[in-house]
Amino acid sequence: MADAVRAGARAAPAGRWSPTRLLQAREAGVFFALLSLCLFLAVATDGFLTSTNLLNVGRQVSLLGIMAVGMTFVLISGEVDLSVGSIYAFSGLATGMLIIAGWALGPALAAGLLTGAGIGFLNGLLSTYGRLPSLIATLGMLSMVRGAALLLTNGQPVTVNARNGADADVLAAFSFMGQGYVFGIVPMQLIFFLGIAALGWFVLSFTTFGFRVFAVGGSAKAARVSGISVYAVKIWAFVLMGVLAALAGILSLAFLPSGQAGRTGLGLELDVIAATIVGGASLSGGEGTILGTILGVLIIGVMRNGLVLMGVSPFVQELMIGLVIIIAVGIDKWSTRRTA
Amino acid sequence: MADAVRAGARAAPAGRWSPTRLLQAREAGVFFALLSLCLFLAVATDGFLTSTNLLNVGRQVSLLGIMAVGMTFVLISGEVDLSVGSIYAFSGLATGMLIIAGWALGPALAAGLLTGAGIGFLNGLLSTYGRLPSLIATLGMLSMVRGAALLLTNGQPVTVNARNGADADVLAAFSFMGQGYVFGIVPMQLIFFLGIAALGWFVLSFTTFGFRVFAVGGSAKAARVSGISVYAVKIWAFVLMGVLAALAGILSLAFLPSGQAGRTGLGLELDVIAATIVGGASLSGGEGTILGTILGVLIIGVMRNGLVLMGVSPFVQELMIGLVIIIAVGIDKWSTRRTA
Amino acid sequence: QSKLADFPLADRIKAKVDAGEKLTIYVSYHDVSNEFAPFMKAGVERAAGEGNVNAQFVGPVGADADAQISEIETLMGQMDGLAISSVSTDALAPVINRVLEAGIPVVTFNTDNPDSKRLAFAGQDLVQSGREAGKLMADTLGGKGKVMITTIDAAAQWSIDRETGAREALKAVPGIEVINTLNTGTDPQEIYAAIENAMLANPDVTGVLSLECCSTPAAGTWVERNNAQDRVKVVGFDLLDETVRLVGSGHIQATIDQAPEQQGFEAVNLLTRFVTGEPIENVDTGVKVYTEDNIAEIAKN
Amino acid sequence: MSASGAPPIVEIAGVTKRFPGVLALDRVSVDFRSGEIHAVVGENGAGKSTLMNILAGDLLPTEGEMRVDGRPQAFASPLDARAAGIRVVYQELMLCPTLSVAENITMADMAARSAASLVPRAQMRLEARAALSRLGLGGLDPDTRVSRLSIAEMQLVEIARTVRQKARVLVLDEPNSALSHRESVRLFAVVRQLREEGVAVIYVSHHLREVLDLADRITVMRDGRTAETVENTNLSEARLIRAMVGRDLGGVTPWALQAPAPDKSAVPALQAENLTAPGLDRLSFTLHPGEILGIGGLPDSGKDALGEALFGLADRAGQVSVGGRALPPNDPLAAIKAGMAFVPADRRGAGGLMSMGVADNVAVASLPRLSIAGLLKRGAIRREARAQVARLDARISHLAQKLGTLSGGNQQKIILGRTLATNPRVLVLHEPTRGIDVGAKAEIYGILRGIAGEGVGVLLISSEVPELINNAARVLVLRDGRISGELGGAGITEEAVLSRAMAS
Ligand SMILES: Nc1ncnc2c1ncn2[C@@H]1O[C@H](COP(=O)(O)OP(=O)(O)OP(=O)(O)O)[C@@H](O)[C@H]1O
Ligand SMILES: Nc1ncnc2c1ncn2[C@@H]1O[C@H](COP(=O)(O)OP(=O)(O)OP(=O)(O)O)[C@@H](O)[C@H]1O
Ligand SMILES: [Mg+2]
Ligand SMILES: [Mg+2]
Repeated sequence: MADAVRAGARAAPAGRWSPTRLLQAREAGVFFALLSLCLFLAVATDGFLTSTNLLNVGRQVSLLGIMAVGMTFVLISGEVDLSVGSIYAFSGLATGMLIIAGWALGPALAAGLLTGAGIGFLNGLLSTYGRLPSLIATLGMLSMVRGAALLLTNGQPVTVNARNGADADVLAAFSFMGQGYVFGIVPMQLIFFLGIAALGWFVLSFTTFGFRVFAVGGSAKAARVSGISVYAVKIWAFVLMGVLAALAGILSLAFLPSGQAGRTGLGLELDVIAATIVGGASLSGGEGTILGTILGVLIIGVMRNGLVLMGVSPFVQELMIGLVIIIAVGIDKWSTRRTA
Repeated sequence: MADAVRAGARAAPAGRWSPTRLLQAREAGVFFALLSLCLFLAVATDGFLTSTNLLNVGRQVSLLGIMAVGMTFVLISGEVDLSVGSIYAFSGLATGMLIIAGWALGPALAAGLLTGAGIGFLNGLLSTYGRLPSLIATLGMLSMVRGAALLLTNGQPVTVNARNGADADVLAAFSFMGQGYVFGIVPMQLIFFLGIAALGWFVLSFTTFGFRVFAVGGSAKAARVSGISVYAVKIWAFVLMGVLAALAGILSLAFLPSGQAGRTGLGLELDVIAATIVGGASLSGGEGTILGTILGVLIIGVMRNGLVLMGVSPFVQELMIGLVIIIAVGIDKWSTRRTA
Repeated sequence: QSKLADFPLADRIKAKVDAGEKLTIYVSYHDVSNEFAPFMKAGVERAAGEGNVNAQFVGPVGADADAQISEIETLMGQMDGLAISSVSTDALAPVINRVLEAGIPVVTFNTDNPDSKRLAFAGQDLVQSGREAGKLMADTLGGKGKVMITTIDAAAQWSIDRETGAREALKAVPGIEVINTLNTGTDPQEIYAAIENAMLANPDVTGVLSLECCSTPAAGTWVERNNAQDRVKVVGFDLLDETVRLVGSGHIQATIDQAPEQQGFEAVNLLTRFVTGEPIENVDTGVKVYTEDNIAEIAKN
Repeated sequence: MSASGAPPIVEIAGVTKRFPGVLALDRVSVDFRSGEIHAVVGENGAGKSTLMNILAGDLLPTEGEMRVDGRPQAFASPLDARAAGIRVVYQELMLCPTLSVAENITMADMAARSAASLVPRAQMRLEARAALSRLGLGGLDPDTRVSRLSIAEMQLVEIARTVRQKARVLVLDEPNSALSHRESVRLFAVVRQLREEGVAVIYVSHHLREVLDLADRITVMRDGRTAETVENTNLSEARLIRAMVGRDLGGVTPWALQAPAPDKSAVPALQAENLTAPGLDRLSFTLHPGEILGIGGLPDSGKDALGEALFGLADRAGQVSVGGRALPPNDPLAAIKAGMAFVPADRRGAGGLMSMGVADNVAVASLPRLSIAGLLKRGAIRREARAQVARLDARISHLAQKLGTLSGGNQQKIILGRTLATNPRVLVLHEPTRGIDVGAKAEIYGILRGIAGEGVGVLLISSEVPELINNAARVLVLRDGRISGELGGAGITEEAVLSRAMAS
């Protein structure tokens, strides 16, 4: 009985809420999961705690992370975007083709990001003024954009190298974006990820736009009667998502330096959504933080890396990945008392 | 008061519980979309309106349809199941291996369906008492079950034929389930689909369980106050989904007597969810009908078939599929006036 | 031809070799979840036994370039040798070169990566095997007919290579027309449905040339179920159970084996020989053709 | 100070609103003037909220026109209405549950700022505090997540949010349906002050006594029409009721003075021993068969936690037994099986199945009785629904009408019908007549007395003291989660209840 009372009391502080707070109950769980995972790997393997390996992990999660930041905005606004894998492919390949066609880096990048923004805008229009469930709208776009990418490249792999006609300097700069290292050790991709995460965190936590995203996702009706133009906010979230998906796709091509419309970013959408939701965002909107998303992304990256280091058979890896996702979110849920 | 009673009386016919009504506004739109699609193909191609082709389409959509019926229950109950593609693979292959191992048909089928039920039950537990968002729970299961299937088969294709040790009579019966024709023309798979759709329609519209599924999805809290065990209902919906996914997987193996854990049913979940939502079910629960789902399944099947018949290039097909999904749902949305 | 003498072998590996310690060789296959992985793996283990090394069979579940790269990056520290079959030539070449620069010997198998500086390749010349398939198709059709090429993954490197070869060979035969390549997707149902629809759409197709394991039996099954053996000929790849049966029953005219077990074996074998100082060069695992006449050799045991 | 001379800000001219199967408004004409408090009263379903929603730009009229400052205007969206200076406190709260109190209160400002600007959190809190303390809610932490507030707190936040905005026309649609007397009094002070500032206040309410001492003019709506608009000078409650309902309602004699003495020897219908839950502290009481036991107290007294704890929706410790059978905690199903039925206070959340039809909502709690072998008895369900609809005089267009499209009061009636349909032996009611019109109230009270007469134990949890006085044979007053007083018979008076409710 005293237990129940205390429960009530304990609920109060949790009630205080602000998106800027660094660690919320929600994230604490995920953070704990990540921590225990790392500790375990630190002892279980010798390769894990090396700076090289950690920076590798950093690089390997960067593209997923960049997209997850965008997905955080979309999910908080109460929508979902399944087309990110296709945008990733289309924009990346488009940019690559432009560079091969001899364009300068600036214009090529701009064009690539614009395609992402455009597709995102379309996603937004369909999910707001078009009054389609964003799941359907973006599912449709998923296959439309994939088809467009296949048509654009005629199904052929796109490889950005001098042999295919890319200008040497442009190529150098482009490759640096994807393969370069700062101070010789920190991968450029990671820099991009951290930069965008920081930016996303700032926008979401401190700007009026960020506030509106939360408001719109929490209750579109309430936001509407307060004079927030719900549709505009959601459309912007989709555009942001589109641009970030495009950026990730471009970086991927800059890293590889080759992609193929039939394969690049296939099924990526589920990874991105998983990472974001593991990080505490909710499909029903109004919930989520960038920090949580970063943690979610790291959990997935660290786990993949760890399983490989431990020499777990690929099939068992597949099994473990699912298990860890469930446990990661579970820890958070099960550590907090049920509030019916 | 007399007024109210008259209202009730006047309402009596309309008062019949809506989901049983044959065509609702929601479905009318989808039905119209399907109709126009068929009419278009009837004139645009000569192959389409042949009984062989139509029965082909019927067969090709059957497995998708069987799973979509299950997904309708899950979505109406307010949850979602991403693990269906993996269940489809696991249960199908498991059954195949048992038959190869010389089991009789009955036990093998029972065992296969049980694995589906078991996985569904786990999905249900995690999404209710486990308090995980079903999206995460079933996403985790998606990769766990896929991994389990790979381990079970050790990545080898499973081929059900006499040479691998299947008993001749068992094999004959098993093959008939997947390849047989009734009256020499109607594919068994189609029979299964229609049978299950009819059953699903009956359960959803006329039984207390169906009623509870709608109630739970409409508002879990209100359902609880009304003495419905929300968790029990949701768990049952997942179990049903699991069994139907298993059945589809088994029929698939019976149809082409060989499957492979690495590719069977890969990515199927999105098709199933798409078909169901095109049919009018909503991710937020409380909405959906079997008839709508059937229409959704047919739209997707007819379109795939039609695009090939028209000799559209595979890339353009990809593009068209997305377009048609959007338009199919759009027609319905845009035809109804917005109610602020 | 590559020799250890010309290769800057990493000190830690050299030390191991001198100390006569067991080397750890990683074999990265482009999709460990496809039907050949088990055969390759078997070959790898056989070679590991004979060569007295630890061989780890790794790779992505589902062909995924990023995953394959990440895995290699992660394992670089602990690999004494790498045998790799690339998801995508262009995407993997840079990593392969990085591994080589780290003083770790790298060979390719099954799917070559000519753009990289790999030491040698063990497997089938895919373009060549494509040509063979093309020729077989042309012969079975008696030099004239309408051919549809099918593949479960038009995007895959091996598929692109084989298609190149096949089209080349078929173009050489004036009487033969090749229509759109059919990309069937990878799920067995999808594959069959795609072929079923395509055959309805193109009733005048007389030859189906499948580029891989899995649309081959599907095509054969379609022929069998539609009693089309007289008007449609099928040529394909590999020796899955159903393929073997359908060749036997005359619904598939010819299939090309690529000896996956041997490819796996050679992959490791090349590396073990290389570190012991033996010069190595490409090993062609050959193109063995099976028809109704010799399919019996594949005895089920 | 009546402002009947002032020019109208908003004129409604012959406005009609049709919903599928319903004529919600029928050629309504009325005008609202600067500096007046204009009350709108009428039975449930008379069309009040629909009219307000049209003013707010949420609904478009089917016919007729609306004039603002004499100029015809059609509001396509709430944004237009805002632009015209119209602000609304909705009957169904319009708060964002995932945001904090401060963020909800200042949301409109956030809509006005540039998207790139920074959120002034400190200032937000200050303004929120100011707005809250104006309604005597200074104690509420502005960082509290709204989803954790009580219904009353939510309603106050909603009011605070709207009232602080510079409005020319302020619409209050049943703003105090969940408020305690004290809170309401503060609200009225604020409303009067706004009138002095020249705001046109439109006040929708079922509390006629309030209306009479607050309003300058009163518009009575009936079946979607404006029955009349009158100056509020020497009007009587009875006079208003006649205009609303079309007949007189005899005054009710307090139940306590006529209730038969309950049979205390019989097995208690409901018994609580040391019931402890968030907000409740070792509560013990007994409800006898056939007794109507009232529970009173201030919002934070714990009375609002009682219902959910008894019914098993909230964690609890201690004993709860129905008909002598102990109930397991956290198990509403067991409570229902034991014969307990519960009407929660929060209509939208835990109340009804908004997306399902009226008949389904009436039947949902009685499925076992309305089915055989798992098959629904549709005929029986319709009959049951029609019976409850008639018994409670709910205004619906047909039995399949979605609950969400009923008027607030009618939704409440259907939820009541759902619980009555279960033929309970214990009925736990939390604010059962919230938003219900006078006529229907009288009938519902009649029904409660009726089933009490049949031996059902009724637990009436209410913040409306008159409701307790009129209907309870015995009243327990709560304070700080404990029983601070028990009243019976003639001892149940406004003063007695309040004095025991207030901290001493
Ligand atoms: N059988 C049960 N036993 C215990 N608690 C239950 C049961 N069924 C539902 N609940 C509780 O009732 C509440 C509503 O259930 P649930 O969370 O499934 O509804 P929901 O609509 O999914 O809510 P949300 O949409 O916020 O996820 C939850 O807090 C849940 O914990
Ligand atoms: N969206 C809708 N669809 C169909 N009918 C509706 C809809 N909204 C309201 N109605 C009907 O319009 C009528 C008037 O409803 P309204 O909410 O204006 O009543 P009200 O006067 O506010 O009643 P209350 O005092 O209970 O709030 C009711 O019969 C209601 O059922
Ligand atoms: Mg839930
Ligand atoms: Mg109202």
